[in-house]
Amino acid sequence: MEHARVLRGVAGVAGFLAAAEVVGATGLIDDRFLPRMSTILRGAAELLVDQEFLADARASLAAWGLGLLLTVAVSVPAGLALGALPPVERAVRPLIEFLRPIPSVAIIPLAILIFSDNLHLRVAVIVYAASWPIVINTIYALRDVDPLAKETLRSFGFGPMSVLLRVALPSAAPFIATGIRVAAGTAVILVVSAELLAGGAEGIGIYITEAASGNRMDLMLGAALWAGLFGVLSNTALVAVERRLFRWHDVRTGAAR
Amino acid sequence: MNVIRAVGRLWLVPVTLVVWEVATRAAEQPFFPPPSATLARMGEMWLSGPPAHLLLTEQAMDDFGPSLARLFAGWALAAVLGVAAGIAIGCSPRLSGYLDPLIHLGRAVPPPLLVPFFLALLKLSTPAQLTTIVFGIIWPILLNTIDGTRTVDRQHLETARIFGFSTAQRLTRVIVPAAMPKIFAGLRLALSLALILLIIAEILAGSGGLGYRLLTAQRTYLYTDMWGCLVVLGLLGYLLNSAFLLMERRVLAWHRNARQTT
Amino acid sequence: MLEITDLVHSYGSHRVLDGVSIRAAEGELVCVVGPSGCGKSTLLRSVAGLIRPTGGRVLIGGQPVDRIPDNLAVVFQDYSRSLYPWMTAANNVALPLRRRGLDRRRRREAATAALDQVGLADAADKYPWEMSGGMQQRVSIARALAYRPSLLLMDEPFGSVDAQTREDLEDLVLRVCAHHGMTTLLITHDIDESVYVGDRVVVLTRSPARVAADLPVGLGDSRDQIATRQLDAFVRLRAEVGRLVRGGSSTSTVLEKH
Amino acid sequence: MLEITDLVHSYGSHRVLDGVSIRAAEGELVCVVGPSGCGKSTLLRSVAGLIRPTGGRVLIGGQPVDRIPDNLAVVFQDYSRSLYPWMTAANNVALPLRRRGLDRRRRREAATAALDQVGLADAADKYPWEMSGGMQQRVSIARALAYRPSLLLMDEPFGSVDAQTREDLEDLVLRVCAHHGMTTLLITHDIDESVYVGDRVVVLTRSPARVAADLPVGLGDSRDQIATRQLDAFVRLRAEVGRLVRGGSSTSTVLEKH
Amino acid sequence: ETTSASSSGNGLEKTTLKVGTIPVPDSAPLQVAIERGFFKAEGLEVQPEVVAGGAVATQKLLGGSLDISLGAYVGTFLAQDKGAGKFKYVADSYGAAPGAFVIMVKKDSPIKTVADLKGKTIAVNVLNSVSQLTAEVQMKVAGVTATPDQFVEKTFPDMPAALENGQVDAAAMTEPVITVESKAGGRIIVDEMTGPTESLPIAGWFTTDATASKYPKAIAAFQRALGKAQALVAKDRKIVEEMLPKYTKIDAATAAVISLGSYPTSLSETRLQRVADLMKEYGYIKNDLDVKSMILPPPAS
Ligand SMILES: Nc1ncnc2c1ncn2[C@@H]1O[C@H](COP(=O)(O)OP(=O)(O)OP(=O)(O)O)[C@@H](O)[C@H]1O
Ligand SMILES: Nc1ncnc2c1ncn2[C@@H]1O[C@H](COP(=O)(O)OP(=O)(O)OP(=O)(O)O)[C@@H](O)[C@H]1O
Ligand SMILES: [Mg+2]
Ligand SMILES: [Mg+2]
Repeated sequence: MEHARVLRGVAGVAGFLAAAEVVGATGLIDDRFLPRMSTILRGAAELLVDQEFLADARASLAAWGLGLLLTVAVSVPAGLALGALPPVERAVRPLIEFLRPIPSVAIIPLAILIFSDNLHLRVAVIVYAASWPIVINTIYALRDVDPLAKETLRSFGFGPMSVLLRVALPSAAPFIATGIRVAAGTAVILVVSAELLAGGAEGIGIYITEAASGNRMDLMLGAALWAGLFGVLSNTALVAVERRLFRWHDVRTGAAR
Repeated sequence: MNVIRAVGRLWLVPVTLVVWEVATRAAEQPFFPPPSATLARMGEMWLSGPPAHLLLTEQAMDDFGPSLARLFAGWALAAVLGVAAGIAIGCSPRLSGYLDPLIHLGRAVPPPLLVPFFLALLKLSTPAQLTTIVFGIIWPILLNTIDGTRTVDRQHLETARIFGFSTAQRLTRVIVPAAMPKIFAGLRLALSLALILLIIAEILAGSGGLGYRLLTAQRTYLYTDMWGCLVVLGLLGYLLNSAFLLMERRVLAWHRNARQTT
Repeated sequence: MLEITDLVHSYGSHRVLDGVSIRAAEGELVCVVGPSGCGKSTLLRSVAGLIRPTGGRVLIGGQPVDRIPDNLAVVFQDYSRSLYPWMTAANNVALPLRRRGLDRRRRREAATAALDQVGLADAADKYPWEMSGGMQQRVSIARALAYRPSLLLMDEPFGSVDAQTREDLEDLVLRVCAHHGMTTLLITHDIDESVYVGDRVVVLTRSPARVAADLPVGLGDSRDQIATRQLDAFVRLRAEVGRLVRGGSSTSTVLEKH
Repeated sequence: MLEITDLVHSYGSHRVLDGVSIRAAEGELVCVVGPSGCGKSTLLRSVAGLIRPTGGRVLIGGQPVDRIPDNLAVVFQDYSRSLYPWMTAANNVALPLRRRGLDRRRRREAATAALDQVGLADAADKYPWEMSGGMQQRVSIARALAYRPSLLLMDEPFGSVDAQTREDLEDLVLRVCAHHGMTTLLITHDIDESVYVGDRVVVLTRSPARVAADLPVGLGDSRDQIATRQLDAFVRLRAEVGRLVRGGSSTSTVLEKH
Repeated sequence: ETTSASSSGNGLEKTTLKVGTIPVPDSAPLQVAIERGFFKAEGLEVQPEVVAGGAVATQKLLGGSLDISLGAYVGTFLAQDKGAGKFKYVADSYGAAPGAFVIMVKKDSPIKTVADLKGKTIAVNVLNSVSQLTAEVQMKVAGVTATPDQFVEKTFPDMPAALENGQVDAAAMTEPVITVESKAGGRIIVDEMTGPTESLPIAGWFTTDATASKYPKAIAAFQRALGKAQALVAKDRKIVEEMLPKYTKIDAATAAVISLGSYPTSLSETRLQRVADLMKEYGYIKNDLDVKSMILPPPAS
């Protein structure tokens, strides 16, 4: 079962790469602007032995990990508070909805003025922009908690806090986890974008800026491909964690097929 | 009564504005103009037009008209594609096996890096911008829809199977309604993201619109103009979200009532 | 019509059904009784094709069950989770009738009629979460009956209603099943009920379940809540089933399978 | 201990309780019977403080119920939704005991003992979704009993178990309630059961619910499944309650409230 | 990170400088100075950091995450004029030279002369930058007036594709993209740096007024070290060619053939004043800019 999944995944990716290569080979797209898939893959492979790129990737990875941790630490409690206290949610909603659509291209110049450390800057940008999927999913998940499950604990005399932590949070956890997975993917993008826009000493985005200076599309796209692959890996890891933690959820739903 | 409720809902806005005004006046940082200056500049830029155009200036029409059209088109497209693909993937473990890695590959690639290639691919700027928006915002819709579809109560599905519902029935009567609350969470996330992607697309495709204005403001160090753009973005976000919530209240009325605690 | 042969099922290493064989002729109503947790619901889910049993065979109309059989209706034990909360009672009942090729108006009529039969004429436009437990249970009974399946599976369908309603529903099921010739498998905990509604009563043993006894009821086709229950044969059979459920061995003619 | 006075409740414009008054002395076990959908669960939720009734008063130990009373345990009708799927049976039972200030080991002991009492000694480490309906119901009974509340509310607690288990559970509840002096309100559809376990039986009318009759049982404190059920007084009372539930009027000494 | 002066023995207020660079030929002298240890000799450690552009550089200087940065004069003058901050140039870096800044069109473009650019869309790498300013100048020389909305922003690597797809009609390019586009048959319409813009200063090293007055000795040390490298580079193009592949992704073969700008060795007020005057003339800035106040000349060595 697990084996079949991996095989299918590999088949899917291979199919995509092959299709892209074929489209490239037909000359439909000028390969000066969009290099052939094989060229990109060669670029990506070159990067694997490029010490400079590896250092850059490590730096981005560190920022990503720290940023995501902090995002979860901030946004899950925030989402719980907003979901559990509708009046508070209504009061801060204008502010939240005002802030959500402000793009990182506008946030980053702000953040540059506030954070003089490049790591802090990237972490701050991640926390700002990757929190939303977790906050929103938490609010929606809390609304979906079975009222009887909450009433049961209340009837035993547990206070709102206990009900929140012992019933609402576990019930909501699977959907919050989906929010975290969305955020993890967003965070990859944010790290790279922050590096592209704000610069810095190390990072995949920096590497891409340098590759752009030499007009090396293959390296730029190769680096982007690694960012994407990193997204796949982090997602796989998170799914594995979810599978372990939320078996109870899967067996009661259609997910366990 | 309505007034009281509105005050209760919006009190944080004036408070924030006042704090911001005081703080920016004290800091005297050119990058952080006081909100009063920003608002004045916004009025000048967009709201000093003829009354016949609701005071909107020509510039406002130029800045907002095409942008809003792109925004809605992009969001609607992403909603349709994301929900349809999400349901298909959520229903079929086999399909999800094939596509999962590709999805997560795709969503971790920064859209700004891809815009030039969309442009190269699609030649025309509007389809390229729409593609950028769709590509950037589809992920929360897709992932939430997959989650919602996969986690329909097992007994709901079994009941559908027992009574031999057709595939279409199973989708429209069981799976979609059950997944709807989660899909709506995704759509709501995507709505604000669409504004962000709109800005990115306009900056990178470089022709007109709010994003282009934001870029020029940044390039010419016109910070009040830049803040004006941000405020407009925020206001748009708030308005769009409010409209969205109104729609959600209608569609998900059953959910709210079924899940209310006493 | 329904042939269950040597059915075996284990959840992991935990054996639940240990060679259960039950037969039901066309139009027959077979009651299954047995201790809590012995495997009755598992049996029913195997017949419905919802789980693939570890061993043994289920034939419906001579066909092995490898997917969900056609023309089947099930009343689940956990009735509240089998109603769709986004639909009113009438829509919940009407939905499966699309398969019957009825137009909207006819579906609505059939649904209203079925709800009326279970005493919920007033509740047609209520949502499941606006109804009491017993009302929800009756909606799912109405849904199954309105569908007019050829095989009807019911898992403790009358557990949440009062005595009076229960009797009415028993008679309703008897009437509808007889009238449309439905083959019915009814799981119940109520021994009186099993004897009253069943053409046969199958008693399962404590887990892992085997068939302890398969008793023909033989009370004739027309039954009456008061007269039938006072028959000597009824009282004797009831006592017999009671003893069997409590784990004693059978004293009457029993078609022991194992 | 428990005083329900003129309780009125409407869902929107739909009146469900129409002036219900019930009193239970300390340690008394009051059974409530009534037709499906008449408002029994609504009554119970009002007593538990889970809904704010439209009118009337509920006093517990002289205190008005304006929030959830202390030392309360409830067995909900929809038991399967009230168990936490992410916890094993033992943990579900142990969870409320945190409020009793027991340490982890003691909680675990108490939970295991309570599960043993309901016949689930083997199932302590099973998750709710690995259990049959009746087993889940017994877990939620075990949870309520282990908590040792001073007020115990049960909404059809024995609906999903077989006859034998049901009798065992009835005796268990009688024993535990008597031993710890719990005041108990038990909603049931089984008229035999209401007379067998109750110190008093309150019969509610069809919706909107009023008290049709409030009958003292007077069968003494020690009851026996076989002996008690054969008593003349038992048989008479059972018939009386049966008639009242069916909508007839009372013939014996009834404390009519309305 | 700010080690006290006493430890270095040179009396520097700060021994570690964070310096913003852009991976373009402009910053070659800095890389040379680092590689040859000129900074170390002054007791300075220079940590280079990539910045995406001049706007980000001003932000980072103001926010304190950089001490010195490479910045194009046009952008910095604009920032100073708009009141975004007060800046000081401490060294010149790069100036125009023939063939380094050109406007190109694709092979089969109908555009033949600068005058044909009237009303056409022109890509520049940053709006309101030196590229755009000089394009406007060249158009005026050719007798046509440029309008702000005919310029769009594209990164250099995107320009060939934008030309090919017709999103822009012309593009103001630098190396190595000029070489790339030439290979594809692209035509150079005009060298942006001729006539009024001949050998126009392009970019220099700058800091904020605050930093300049806080760390005068450290800045002076930086100026001395960089000056040495600048002098070397100005004399010998080979040094740049060797350096380029080390800090950019321009390979050695390309580096050998691309057109480079000049590496001026002095920070001349009069030269910079040309930039400010052009900006005023073309409406980039409203006021006369006091260029002198924006210069911190290197100590005479
Ligand atoms: N999903 C499952 N995973 C593991 N064990 C299960 C599962 N479902 C049921 N069981 C076990 O199988 C046995 C039989 O369960 P089943 O639901 O068939 O009993 P039942 O006869 O319907 O009982 P009841 O009358 O209480 O509903 C029980 O011991 C239960 O613990
Ligand atoms: N949330 C609700 N909203 C609207 N009406 C409701 C709601 N809950 C219950 N009702 C209505 O109130 C009436 C009484 O419901 P209640 O659950 O109290 O009945 P009950 O006596 O417990 O019935 P049963 O024996 O079937 O469980 C029913 O007619 C039901 O439709
Ligand atoms: Mg069962
Ligand atoms: Mg009820």
